Amino acid sequence: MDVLYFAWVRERIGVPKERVETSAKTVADLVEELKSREERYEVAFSDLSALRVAVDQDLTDFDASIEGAREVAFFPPMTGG
Amino acid sequence: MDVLYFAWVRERIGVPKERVETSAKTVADLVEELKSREERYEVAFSDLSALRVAVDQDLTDFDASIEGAREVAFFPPMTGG
Amino acid sequence: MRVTVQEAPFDFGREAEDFASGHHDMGAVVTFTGIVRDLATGDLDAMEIEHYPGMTQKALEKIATEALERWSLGDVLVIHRYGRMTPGEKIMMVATAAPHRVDAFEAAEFLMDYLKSRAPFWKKEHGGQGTNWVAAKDEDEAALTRW
Amino acid sequence: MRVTVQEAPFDFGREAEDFASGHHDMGAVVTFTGIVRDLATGDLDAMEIEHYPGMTQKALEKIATEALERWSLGDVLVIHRYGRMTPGEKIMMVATAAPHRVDAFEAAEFLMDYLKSRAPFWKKEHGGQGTNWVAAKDEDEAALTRW
Repeated sequence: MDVLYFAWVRERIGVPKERVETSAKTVADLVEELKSREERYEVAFSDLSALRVAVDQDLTDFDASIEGAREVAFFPPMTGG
Repeated sequence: MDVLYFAWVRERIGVPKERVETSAKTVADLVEELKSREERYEVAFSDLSALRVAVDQDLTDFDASIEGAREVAFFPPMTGG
Repeated sequence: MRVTVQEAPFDFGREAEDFASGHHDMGAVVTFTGIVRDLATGDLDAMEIEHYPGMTQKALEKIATEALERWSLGDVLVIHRYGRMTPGEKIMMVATAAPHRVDAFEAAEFLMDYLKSRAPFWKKEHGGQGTNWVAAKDEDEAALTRW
Repeated sequence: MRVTVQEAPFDFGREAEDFASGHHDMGAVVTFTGIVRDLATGDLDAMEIEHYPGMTQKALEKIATEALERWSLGDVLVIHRYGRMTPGEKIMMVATAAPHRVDAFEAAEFLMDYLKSRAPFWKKEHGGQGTNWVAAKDEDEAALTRW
């Protein structure tokens, strides 16, 4: 699936988007998998309360299933308007 | 003093403005005096809860003093905006 | 602060643009525009607005000044027309500029609530069924208790 | 209903005028405009707005549709920019048209509250002190509980 990063999450991870092969079943599982890979992920995901997630472009939470998902995006709380 | 009428009060009294010589001390006294003059005043002032009053162009109530006032205006509740 | 009472139409787009431009320290601008609405029967020929010339400007300035005192605002604009208008014509507008959106919204609502019930205007409908003075609504009077 | 996401500036006065015109059954039009506000230190060079292209339009349409369902509205407009803007530039606007003012005001506030915290935009300030991602405010999240 595609994993996207926005704002300071993008800056900490270092890329706006990457292809990730995973067997994770939930967003939280995916986060754990990414954190175990490299330190930059561990830094970016160190405080999940400061992060928001969208699965297939719908806002959801870290318990959400990602089975069959095409796109998961991580970003800080939004500041529109 | 000048007594002014607006909207349907003006239509019932028949004039927008008139000069009134009075020794009335309050708005309520003035209303009683006008009502005793002619039926059109009695009709226009029959329900004071449907009327508003301004003394010298400031909204006030029927207990207000009119001593020294230059201008008293009677009108229905306002419908601006 | 600008308060204008006039018979002539005003250019809402231009007024809104001018009001919202040129502030570098205001993050939020709210406008409200009141428009002559046709009757449910669709036969309103005109809305006639009577006012109290000596009092109107003063009453509106008092309301605008109170808004400036109660909220953190950079600017306030009030334009209100009187005379005869047809459905679709703009009757009046208010605009508020503030650093933050909550102040801009609340002040605009305050201005509208007070303008409705405390500014000396009276509306008369001219339609197929003759003429009718628009009655004040209890809910408009009740709205003032919020402030 | 119209929802537009664009990088280019928009003409607020023209959009407001077009939106408020041509309705004969809507008595109330409310607009809100968000403007790039300079920093207290007066040295904001630019505000950069990042967004999530695939999601933004859908998220805004969802919010606008909910407003149309929850209030008695005739029309809704949302325009939101992304990219780089300087102090005084307009970032976005919403507009609501309704038969009555309370619906127009509430729906505009609802749109703004949701846009602030639920539309995928992120603001970054570029100034004399370097760059800074604007933090979401607790009060903006709390504002959603009103609806």
